[in-house]
Amino acid sequence: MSETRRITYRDAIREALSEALTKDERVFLMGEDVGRYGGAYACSKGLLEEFGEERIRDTPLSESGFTGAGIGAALAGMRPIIEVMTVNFSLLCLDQIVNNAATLRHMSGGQFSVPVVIRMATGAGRQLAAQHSHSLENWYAHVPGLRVLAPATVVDARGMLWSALECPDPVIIFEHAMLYNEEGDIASEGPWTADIDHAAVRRDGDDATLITYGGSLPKTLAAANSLAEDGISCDVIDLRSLRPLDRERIVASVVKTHRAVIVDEGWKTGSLAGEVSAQITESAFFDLDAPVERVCTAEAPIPYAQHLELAALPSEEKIVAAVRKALRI
Amino acid sequence: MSETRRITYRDAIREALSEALTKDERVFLMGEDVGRYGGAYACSKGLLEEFGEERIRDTPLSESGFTGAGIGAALAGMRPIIEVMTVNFSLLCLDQIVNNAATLRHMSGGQFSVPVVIRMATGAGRQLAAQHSHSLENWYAHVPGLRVLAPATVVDARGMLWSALECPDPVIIFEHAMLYNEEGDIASEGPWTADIDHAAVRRDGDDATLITYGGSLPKTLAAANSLAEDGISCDVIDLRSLRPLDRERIVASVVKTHRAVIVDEGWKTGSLAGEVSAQITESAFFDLDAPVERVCTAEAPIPYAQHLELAALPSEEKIVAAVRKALRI
Amino acid sequence: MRDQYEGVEISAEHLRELARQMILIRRFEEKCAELYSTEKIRGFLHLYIGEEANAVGVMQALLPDDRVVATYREHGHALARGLPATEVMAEMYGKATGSSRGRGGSMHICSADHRFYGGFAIVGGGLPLAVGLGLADRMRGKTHVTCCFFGEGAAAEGEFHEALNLAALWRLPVLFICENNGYAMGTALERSESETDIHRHAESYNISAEIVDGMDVCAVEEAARRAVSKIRAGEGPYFLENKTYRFRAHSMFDAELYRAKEEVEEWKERGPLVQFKPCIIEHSLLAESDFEEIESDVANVVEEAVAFAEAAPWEPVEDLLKDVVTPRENMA
Amino acid sequence: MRDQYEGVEISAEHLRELARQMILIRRFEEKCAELYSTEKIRGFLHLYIGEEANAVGVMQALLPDDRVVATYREHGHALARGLPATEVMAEMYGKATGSSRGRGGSMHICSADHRFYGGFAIVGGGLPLAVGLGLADRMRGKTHVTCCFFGEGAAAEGEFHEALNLAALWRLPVLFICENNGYAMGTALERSESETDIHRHAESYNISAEIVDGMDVCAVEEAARRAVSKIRAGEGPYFLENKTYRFRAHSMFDAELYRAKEEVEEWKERGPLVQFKPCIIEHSLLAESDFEEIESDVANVVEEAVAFAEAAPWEPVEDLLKDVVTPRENMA
Ligand SMILES: Cc1ncc(C[n+]2csc(CCOP(=O)(O)OP(=O)(O)O)c2C)c(N)n1
Ligand SMILES: Cc1ncc(C[n+]2csc(CCOP(=O)(O)OP(=O)(O)O)c2C)c(N)n1
Ligand SMILES: [Mg+2]
Ligand SMILES: [Mg+2]
Repeated sequence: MSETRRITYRDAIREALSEALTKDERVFLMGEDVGRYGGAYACSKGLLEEFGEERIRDTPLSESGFTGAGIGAALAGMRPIIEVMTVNFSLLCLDQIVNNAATLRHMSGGQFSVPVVIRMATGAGRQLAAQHSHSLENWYAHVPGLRVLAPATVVDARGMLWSALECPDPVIIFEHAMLYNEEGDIASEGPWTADIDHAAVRRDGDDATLITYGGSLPKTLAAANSLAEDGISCDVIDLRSLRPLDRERIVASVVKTHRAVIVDEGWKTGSLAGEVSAQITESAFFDLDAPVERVCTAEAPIPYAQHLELAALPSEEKIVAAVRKALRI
Repeated sequence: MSETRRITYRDAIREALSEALTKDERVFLMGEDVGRYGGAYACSKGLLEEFGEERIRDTPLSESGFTGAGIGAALAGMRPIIEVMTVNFSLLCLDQIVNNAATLRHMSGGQFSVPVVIRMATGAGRQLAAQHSHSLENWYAHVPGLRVLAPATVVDARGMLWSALECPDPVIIFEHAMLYNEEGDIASEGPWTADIDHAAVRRDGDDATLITYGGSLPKTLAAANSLAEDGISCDVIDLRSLRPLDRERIVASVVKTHRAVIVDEGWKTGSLAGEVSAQITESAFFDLDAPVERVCTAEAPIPYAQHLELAALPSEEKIVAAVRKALRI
Repeated sequence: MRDQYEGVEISAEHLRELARQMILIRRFEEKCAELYSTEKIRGFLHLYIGEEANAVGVMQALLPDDRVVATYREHGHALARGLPATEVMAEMYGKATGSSRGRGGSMHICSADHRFYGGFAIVGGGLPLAVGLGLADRMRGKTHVTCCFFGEGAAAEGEFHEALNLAALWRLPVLFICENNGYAMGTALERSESETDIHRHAESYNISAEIVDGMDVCAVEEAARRAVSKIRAGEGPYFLENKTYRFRAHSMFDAELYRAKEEVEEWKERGPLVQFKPCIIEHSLLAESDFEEIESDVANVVEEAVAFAEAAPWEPVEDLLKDVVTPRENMA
Repeated sequence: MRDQYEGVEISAEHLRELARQMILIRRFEEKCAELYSTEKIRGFLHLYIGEEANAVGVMQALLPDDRVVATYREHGHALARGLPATEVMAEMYGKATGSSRGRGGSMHICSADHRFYGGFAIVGGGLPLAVGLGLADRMRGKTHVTCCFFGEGAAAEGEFHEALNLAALWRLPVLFICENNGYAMGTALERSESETDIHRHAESYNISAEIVDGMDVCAVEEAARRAVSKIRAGEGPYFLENKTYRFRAHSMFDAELYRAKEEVEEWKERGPLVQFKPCIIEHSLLAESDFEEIESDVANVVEEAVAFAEAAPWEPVEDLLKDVVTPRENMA
């Protein structure tokens, strides 16, 4: 057995950034407050001192400007990592991401490629209210030309960045803000890359399939644990890649368990959970013993007050209830 | 029987704009080239002469600026109609729509309301290539706080605008660019309002339910016609309101026909079709005799060349094939 | 502090009121910081401490029907605009009697009664909206002024540019107030703007603009009165760049690695009360005892606010979906 | 036309080349308009006719490794940059041998070989990207220049503001060329900008800026050479505001209700060839016969381009999903 060490999700990202900057001189990190401030979520603390201000590049508040600049720099052969502080602010740079980054390869007949990695924090749970709590993963997962990743574990946080940088296409990485303090074990020695093409089975079971990603994985695993105590065993699938989706692995599990519950922090209507449900119906309809259930966020702007925010979001209890419903028990 | 007259979808919108401007002095139209140019799709031709430049307000190219200004004006008691030339450019004003218009009522504890109507052309089909052919309806349908409408007929184009203006909340109206030249009969005399709360059954049948909206309705009806010639009769449901969805009417039809095909010009992954499929599974699973099928756009930026664009989009043939697949014939 | 301010009433009563408001904001926020550490207040908390003269000075120039748009750093603006400290504090607690029913928290305080449209937490996002408020007033022939506060960091955002152009093009009654405290989170102005004189941008849209000492409440009031009277006279938008400084961290998560302690100390010596108090005492307009009285009044107000917030009810969970959109009677 | 141009080679050979390029663009586009009416070309078609001096003049100053970013009105830029007329025409037809394999059409002509990053059809959307190209070059110590064309309508967009600030702040090697043709679709500049001298905005970011007569190809070349040499010397971005005019409608759907026929006629009298031809004939640099020769060469080039496009194959439908993203070998 190889040795491991315990670090936080935040540290995993910082290490991954540092490694990428060391390994490939084309890599640089650009975004608001990534340098002197150390990153809004402290993911880049210390990197300015190590790599200098050319490569740890603080930007003005101008999401479209610096994201577009990252796309342009990628087009010219660099490997920029853009940090959009949170998905909430990414509404200001969607034009660059969707109309430029995602189209250029196809639209140019394959002449150009845009090897940019765009990281952003996502999700609710910290009482930041309606303008700072979005989960818009499905917006991005909808767009051909992008790859969309959601590291849910410390190991994936450590490995996905480099794997993303190896992609010649634009990759969006969603880091759930509630995960930064999570701890996990990673191999003491590299290489730390992650499989970004396949979903991962985080727990094995026979009675139902739980499908989730990102910040909802801990809740989902907790629900699976609590169900296990009652003798209900669940497969827990962590999607990891939100675009493309690993339909095969999802379907294989549902074919085994005959029941599926999807946990997704997006608002229910129009969510990624809806897409996964549709794919299950398309590919495993005759294997299903019960309707696919979804545990998503209530259809309201996220309120500040803690009890209301919690009521709006997926929770262990709601997941347990949905599994019980799927099992008709 | 009341008298009718035949007009185009474009004229229906122009009449509706003119009527609204006449009936309510708080109404004004604002957007790029709505005045002197007469609207990119000529929907406001002649209105400048009739209502003057204060109320038919040409704006600079600044989607976030003038959409935000419309939201502010609504907040202060006006009833602005914002024309964002096409959904493609709305990527530049999503911050205003999602973070401001959609949140303000809830976030203020009900103190404020934002009675703004935002119209935009949507869809492909005119060989405008990757940056001018988006169908992002599901992005908007995902957002609590918005109402989202998609008039698919001349009657709805004539009636929905006023109904939208009567809403105290932000309403997005998607006008499919391929519909502007469509003709239809409307009542010679008003009132021309439209039911914006319910889906419409555009054709009755027993063998399968076809669900669609906006620019895909004509193709879907054509497919239903062609299937009818082979003795296959379909319910055709026009969603009309994309948020909220009329789950009841969808489910009632599927309970009757036991088979459903959704036609949606959005890219398949993460589409509104996925959401509708998920809702059908949730509410009518045990009534389904076959997996729900989706006919959507291929997962690529829309290419310019006509044969490729057509290959990417839903078509009568693809719809017919999907229905046959659902019927296993 | 200067000796003369055009258009500013240099009466004991008025100066007392200015002092009271600034001290209220200061003590209210100090209390908030304390409550944050005991987790009564959560989420993001951005303190205005050091910048009080700006909100207080500007609000003097406004009438009740004027409109205010602010940022996430808006406790000061809300209090200076006259929102009851009780409701603001209840909002910080997330209580149902808070100014936004507890749904907004520190970043989204608002009050329709005070035409206070709230704190906007997307940097730059309030500007287009303020332009729209002004547009509505202009279209209806009203003489209200919309007053839009934002930080110098917002000046790099595209929405700043679009909003200023619209306001200037249509000559709208909007007062733009850039609270230039030198930093956007940890980014110093000179690291984010190729032109650090923000008002020069305003001028490039042909908007009248001036620099104001944002640490001098009377100077702010004077500039705001001048600006508001021009706007009300129909001369179009006006732009104030108030040079100021925040004494505290950006938010409660900020380790302040990006600026020197000495710089903070230097600015503190120019603090809005540090200047103000000795000057008006020296001019015998107010006495030390007046300040003691104010402090004790303010302490009561803050204490009451906390008591009110503590005792206030939570919004029932069942109301989570209330007011997302308006219910429609004719729905199936 | 002036008599002297600093840095512009006034040789018969060079002037002939300028004339040839402008005439090629003109005839090529006239052909396109014709082909549009027979539906060989579809989608949007935005003609550059009248503005030829801008693309032709600027491209003279660029080296092969420099980079070009253009808008949807980019046939002229593509041809002036040296893309073969055959491939550009095939692109207009949507054929597989088109410059973007037929996927881009008129609005998205591009060529990696020519470092021509294409037409960008979202107004303003090319600017941040151009900044990024420049950033990459600067970070790697290259002396390439990125040349970014856009219309005056783009100057109202937020992306314009953000891009100019970044370029200035980081002193990037970007040449911004505002092709100010007075209209954005049907909206006259004075109806969309509070400051109609666009270069004044550029100056407000401390970017060196100048106004250029965009109807005089030598004046454009002169300004572009001056700008490019400063940029290459590391002096940061440069901004040219070229005053020009489009003689045709905005696109093929435009009824041109928004401008007077007389205005169009007046500008036509200042057309880039109208000025150029008599002047250089008068100076005996070229003769009428040279122009006849150019016309006949150009006619051949256009004819060949059409023949090439007509004969070209379509991309197979099976390739629709090719190059959306790169295939990954290790996928299941
Ligand atoms: C569009 C956007 N980007 C980033 C943020 C994160 N953020 C919050 S406040 C802030 C700094 C703003 O600085 P400034 O405008 O100067 O206001 P100040 O905080 O100094 O009052 C940043 C980057 C945000 N809220 N919105
Ligand atoms: C963001 C955006 N908004 C609107 C449009 C529609 N549109 C296309 S060209 C154009 C006018 C642009 O004018 P200008 O920048 O002056 O360039 P010109 O066409 O005059 O060359 C408009 C409004 C667009 N393509 N992108
Ligand atoms: Mg600041
Ligand atoms: Mg123009």
